[in-house]
Amino acid sequence: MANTLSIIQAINQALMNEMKNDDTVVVYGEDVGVEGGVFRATVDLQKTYGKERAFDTPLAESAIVGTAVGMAINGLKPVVEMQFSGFSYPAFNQIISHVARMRNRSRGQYNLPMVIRAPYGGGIRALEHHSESTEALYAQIPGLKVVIPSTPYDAKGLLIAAIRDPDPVLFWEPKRIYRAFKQEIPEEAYEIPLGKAKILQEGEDITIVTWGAMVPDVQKAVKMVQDKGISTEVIDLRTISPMDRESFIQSVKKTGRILVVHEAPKTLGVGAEIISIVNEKAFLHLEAPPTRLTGFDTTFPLPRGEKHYIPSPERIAKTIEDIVKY
Amino acid sequence: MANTLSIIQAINQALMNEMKNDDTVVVYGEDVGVEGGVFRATVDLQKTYGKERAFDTPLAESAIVGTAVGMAINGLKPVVEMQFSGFSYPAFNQIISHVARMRNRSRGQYNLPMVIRAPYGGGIRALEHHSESTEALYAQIPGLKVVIPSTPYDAKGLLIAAIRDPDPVLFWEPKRIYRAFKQEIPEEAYEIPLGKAKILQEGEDITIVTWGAMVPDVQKAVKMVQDKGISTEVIDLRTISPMDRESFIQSVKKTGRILVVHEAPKTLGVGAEIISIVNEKAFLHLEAPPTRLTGFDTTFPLPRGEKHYIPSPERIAKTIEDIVKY
Amino acid sequence: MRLEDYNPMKNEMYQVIDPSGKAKEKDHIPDLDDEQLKYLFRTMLYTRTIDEKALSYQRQGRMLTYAPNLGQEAAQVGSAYSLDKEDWLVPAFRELGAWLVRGVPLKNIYLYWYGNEWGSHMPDGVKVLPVSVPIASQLQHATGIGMANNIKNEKNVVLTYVGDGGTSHGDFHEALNFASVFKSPVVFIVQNNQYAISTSRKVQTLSENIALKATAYGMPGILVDGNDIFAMYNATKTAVDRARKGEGPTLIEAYTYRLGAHTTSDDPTKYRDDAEVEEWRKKDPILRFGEYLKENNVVDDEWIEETKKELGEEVKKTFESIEDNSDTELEDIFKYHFEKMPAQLQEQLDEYRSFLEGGK
Amino acid sequence: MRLEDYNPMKNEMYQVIDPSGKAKEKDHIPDLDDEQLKYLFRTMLYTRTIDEKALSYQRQGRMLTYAPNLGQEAAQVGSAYSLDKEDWLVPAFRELGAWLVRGVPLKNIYLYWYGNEWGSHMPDGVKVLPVSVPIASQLQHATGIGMANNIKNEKNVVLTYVGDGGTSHGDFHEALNFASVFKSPVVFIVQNNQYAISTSRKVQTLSENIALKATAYGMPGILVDGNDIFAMYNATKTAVDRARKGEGPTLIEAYTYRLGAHTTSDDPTKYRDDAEVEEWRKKDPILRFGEYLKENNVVDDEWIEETKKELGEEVKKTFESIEDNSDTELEDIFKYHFEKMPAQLQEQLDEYRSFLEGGK
Ligand SMILES: Cc1ncc(C[n+]2csc(CCOP(=O)(O)OP(=O)(O)O)c2C)c(N)n1
Ligand SMILES: Cc1ncc(C[n+]2csc(CCOP(=O)(O)OP(=O)(O)O)c2C)c(N)n1
Ligand SMILES: [Mg+2]
Ligand SMILES: [Mg+2]
Repeated sequence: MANTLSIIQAINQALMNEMKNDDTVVVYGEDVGVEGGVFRATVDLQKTYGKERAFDTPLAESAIVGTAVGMAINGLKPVVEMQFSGFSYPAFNQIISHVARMRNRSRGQYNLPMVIRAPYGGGIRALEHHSESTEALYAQIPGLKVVIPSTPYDAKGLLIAAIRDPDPVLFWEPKRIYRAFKQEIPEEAYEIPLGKAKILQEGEDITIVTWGAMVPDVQKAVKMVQDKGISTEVIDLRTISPMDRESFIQSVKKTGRILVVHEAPKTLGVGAEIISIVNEKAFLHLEAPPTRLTGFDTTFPLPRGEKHYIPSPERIAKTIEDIVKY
Repeated sequence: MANTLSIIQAINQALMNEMKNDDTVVVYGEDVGVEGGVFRATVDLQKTYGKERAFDTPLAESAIVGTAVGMAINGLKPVVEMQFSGFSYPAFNQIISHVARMRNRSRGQYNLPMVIRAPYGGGIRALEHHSESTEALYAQIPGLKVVIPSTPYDAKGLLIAAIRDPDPVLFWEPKRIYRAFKQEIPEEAYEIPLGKAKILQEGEDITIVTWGAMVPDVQKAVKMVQDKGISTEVIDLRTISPMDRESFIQSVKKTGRILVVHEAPKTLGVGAEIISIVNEKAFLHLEAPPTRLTGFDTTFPLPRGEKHYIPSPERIAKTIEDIVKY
Repeated sequence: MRLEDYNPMKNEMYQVIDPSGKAKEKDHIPDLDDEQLKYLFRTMLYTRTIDEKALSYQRQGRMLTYAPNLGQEAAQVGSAYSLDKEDWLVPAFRELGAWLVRGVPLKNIYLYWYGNEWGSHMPDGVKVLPVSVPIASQLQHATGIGMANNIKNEKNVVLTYVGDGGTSHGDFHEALNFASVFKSPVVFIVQNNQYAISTSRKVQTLSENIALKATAYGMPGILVDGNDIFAMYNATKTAVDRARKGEGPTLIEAYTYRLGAHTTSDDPTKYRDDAEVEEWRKKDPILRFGEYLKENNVVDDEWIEETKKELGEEVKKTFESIEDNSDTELEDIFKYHFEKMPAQLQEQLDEYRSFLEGGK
Repeated sequence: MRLEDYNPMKNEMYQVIDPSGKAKEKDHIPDLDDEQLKYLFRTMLYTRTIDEKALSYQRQGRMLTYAPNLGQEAAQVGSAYSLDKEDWLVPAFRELGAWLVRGVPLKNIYLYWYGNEWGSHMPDGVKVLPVSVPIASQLQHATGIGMANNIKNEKNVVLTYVGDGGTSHGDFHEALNFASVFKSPVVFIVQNNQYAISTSRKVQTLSENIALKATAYGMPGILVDGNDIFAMYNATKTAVDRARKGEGPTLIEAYTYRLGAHTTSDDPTKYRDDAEVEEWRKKDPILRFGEYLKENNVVDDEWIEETKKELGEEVKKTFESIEDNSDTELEDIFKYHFEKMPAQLQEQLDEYRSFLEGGK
């Protein structure tokens, strides 16, 4: 039976599948229950699995995450939602001080099989705090996994893997492409292993590393430069932390050039880490400066300014050309 | 008159000076008033300037920072303390959502001349959450300045500059060397400009960038390798954000080699940003891979393990040699 | 009026005119002249018009996300009217009525919702903070502004708003506690409109009402009929006076209802019954105040019609003035992060400009 | 006993034996046999011994920072004793008495304060969470553990602790609110020991007592003499029974005093008068319970002396067993961040090992 879904639908299906497969999976957060989430990621969960396992909470992110820590300690697998990644900060203390540390603190006695989901990123003409890309904030915290899908297929498989993972996973969803396209995917549960990047396209001249909503933009750019004879290797990182370093190290050893494209600000973005790793592991192979094309080091602008912020396919294409010409 | 002070005393004197010079400076936080701070940074402020301008608060970091936002909007210059940087996280939402953004949000109408001080870093055999180095968390947030002194002279001058700065400054104090050594410094107020690194030592073979409590360790290491004929240029970054890029770009153009030493974890630490900038700005000058020597990507261990965590002078020396031999 | 005559622990609610517009407590009718009453009513009609037009522009694809305040006009207009010129307003994001009373130009308001930061830059002398999106976080700014007043020995006070949902947040607790401990001259208004997006007030807390939460901070609290403009005005004025006299903060729960959607992205039929909405429509604060004013010969239907027409035109004109003329200047994205733009930012701006201009 | 007989809104405090050790409410003496009473008293003496020895080791430079619980023995031992085997304990960081009652070996406790993470790894079946340093954050874990019980239909309950300082934190508010809304079977004990480091309880909040804060959550609250082990036991037991029956959470304020320093890095003479401390020394919970037990012929001075001696030796032995034998294994620093060590971490460990071994 055809099961052709958008990213948001794939996420919903992943939750449905896992709630069915595993009694200990519970889903909660603000507006997650009755309404099924402001983006409809959790729609029908309450109807199908009851108020005990899919429910609305008072408006308090710290408590949403903090109680999930308690639940995970006590044998459940909570999958909680932050309504937007920009509202995960009230929970920051719980995340950095407890979610990331309980296993180490207790020397392995308490692991936390929990998932924190949130829509992230810009481009939907939203209010302040609804557009940010702050994967780097979380990817730098020891003890957390950070995952970002870019297709319906990956969204479902990665989310299921995240729920089954014995360690806490931040699952950041690229809201700009929630409904951008559909894909036929299996109806039943399947896993895509965390910590493995995906080579979307093999190429010879330059390596591009990207993730989330930038993936389709990079793919457009790659098509543009292809016409000019540039052969590009494109890597979708998929797991931001811990990172699949081999994927781009090997690639750079082949191409000698690397561009990281992300929506988050440049300074201390994930691009900086990738470039540093490339320096450490493939220095002698470099034929041009490893480069970042990213959002600006500014607050994400309100809608009348947002077109400037996210690197466009044209800018990506131009940057690829510049690097290849170097 | 001789005024020979440790870092913690210099900080206290800076606060004393500025409270005297400027009525609008107020200092508060947990245990800041009556007791004068758990490290004694604010000792005698309340006695000298009264309970209205130096006072204890209820135990709530979000409110400490959040009320400081209000005070700064309403014409004061609050200098608030987070008892340890590891307890700044409950205030994270206020910091990222408001402190960093009020000027931009209001298109310049409300600037926030406020300082958030906190002791940071490990090596004092402390409990969990009392040893972390998370300057990278804050340095990546657009709209914040992050400053770290390494000497009494700098501590005083930078803190005064931070208090006088029209923008919000996070002033992270290297607690490991709070009392490690004294220095003769002017008794009256003076400023050291934010955003300017300091070249501690000029050299030819390799550039080392570091800050905070790592500075004396790097200096020890540099002495060790000097005996082996290695000439080192040492840069104390002092302001982590916005960074004095020229300081190390120029230096690397001369030496062709760079090592960043920091206590914070490696992944997405400030070292990654420095290396990426060097790649962008001095790629053709590089003679060896830009390198990081840092804390591990782990939670800072409790005291019985901490000796392993912070890069020792011996490890630094060894790493310098390796890079120079490359 | 005296706050202590209405005990939230007994669930007592302060009301001056009943839903039909009749004065319930005659001696509580505030001492306002006809011009003032008309101003209040006009402002309520103004907010209603702004809401309705915004919704219709939005449907036409000419407006972005917009948070209507339909139904909460009395709670906002009545409370904000109690302030003096020098007082501060610290809003959440749904305080249209309060913004207008405090002198925020409609142009700013629409510009903000239209997606331009300049909407938050207030004219000189308008002491109104920008919208604070992170729920409840603004309460701490209000407390801090008041603390600064105490330190500077200034007598102005701070009025701040939060929703029923916001009362569950840690920042609510901390802000009220600090305000109480430091006797900060703040009036906290909880607009309990029964919903936080789709989440019912009943899910937020088991306390019988929100006003009684003041007890936890040793602070007076009062439950007020939020659809009754006189009750809102009187209670807030009393609290404002207290604050100004140095007696500290007050918590006011405005018991009201969000007649519209949470924002234009929300579909309330997903989570609440029409019947419930219909019940509350009968308690529409504009109807109620209108009845009262007509009964007392302050306004008549003709005045109302004319005022609505006039307001409609003004709103249309203002919206159109920004509609094709409000793209963000590129430089503005970079310019307001620090007093002096750091080299990195300047470089990013230059690089991007050069890209726009077609290459290096 | 019934919680509702003691109204925190009227500042009523529950007490069973008075400071001289006399039973004040005879019919409230709990039904415990002599062995149980001796166990309780022995445990209090145990905590006192552990504290005193730790302080003396610390002065000798053999121990790191240590947070004594001197003066709070009844508040902890009495409350924790009300739990059943399967119940959970979620401590802050000063819960020595509760740890011992719940079966945490002294070795773990000292190992933790001595700076080794293995101290937080509890023996099988000891359902006690590790120390939570960030103030008040642990309350949310307690609420979540209880919520999980409800979902899994398990009947065990959760006892959690926080200090007077912690009640000012946002996490306190959110944890109590969630617990109430979701009827989580949690008993929240605020050990009001009058100080948060140097900050007086009076600076934390203007509410007359802390127990009444329960009202804000529609939850029962009770103010208890925290130096009265029977009052603590009874009140907690009543709250625990309520929770187990599915009636939801309770807030208990244990009114007590920190007789010692905040931690060994703290000098309390900087912020409080000796006279105040002296007053409270007279209310020492160990003296009080000792008097009661002697009066009722459960123990005599000889028993006390012998017990103290025995405990002193045990403590000494345990401390010495870890003293030279508790350095962290290098691999342990890396091994417990994830179930499977990621490549980066393995590489960092290998590199460092190779450095230690003197080169690549
Ligand atoms: C900290 C935070 N979490 C979540 C959101 C998303 N959000 C926006 S409005 C809203 C509901 C607010 O409800 P309430 O406080 O009752 O105010 P109302 O919308 O009814 O005026 C939510 C959850 C937010 N803005 N901030
Ligand atoms: C979030 C947070 N802020 C600050 C601290 C530093 N600190 C440790 S104990 C303490 C005081 C706690 O007081 P209280 O809650 O009354 O507990 P008590 O120490 O009296 O047992 C403070 C401020 C901390 N551990 N966590
Ligand atoms: Mg609401
Ligand atoms: Mg205390």
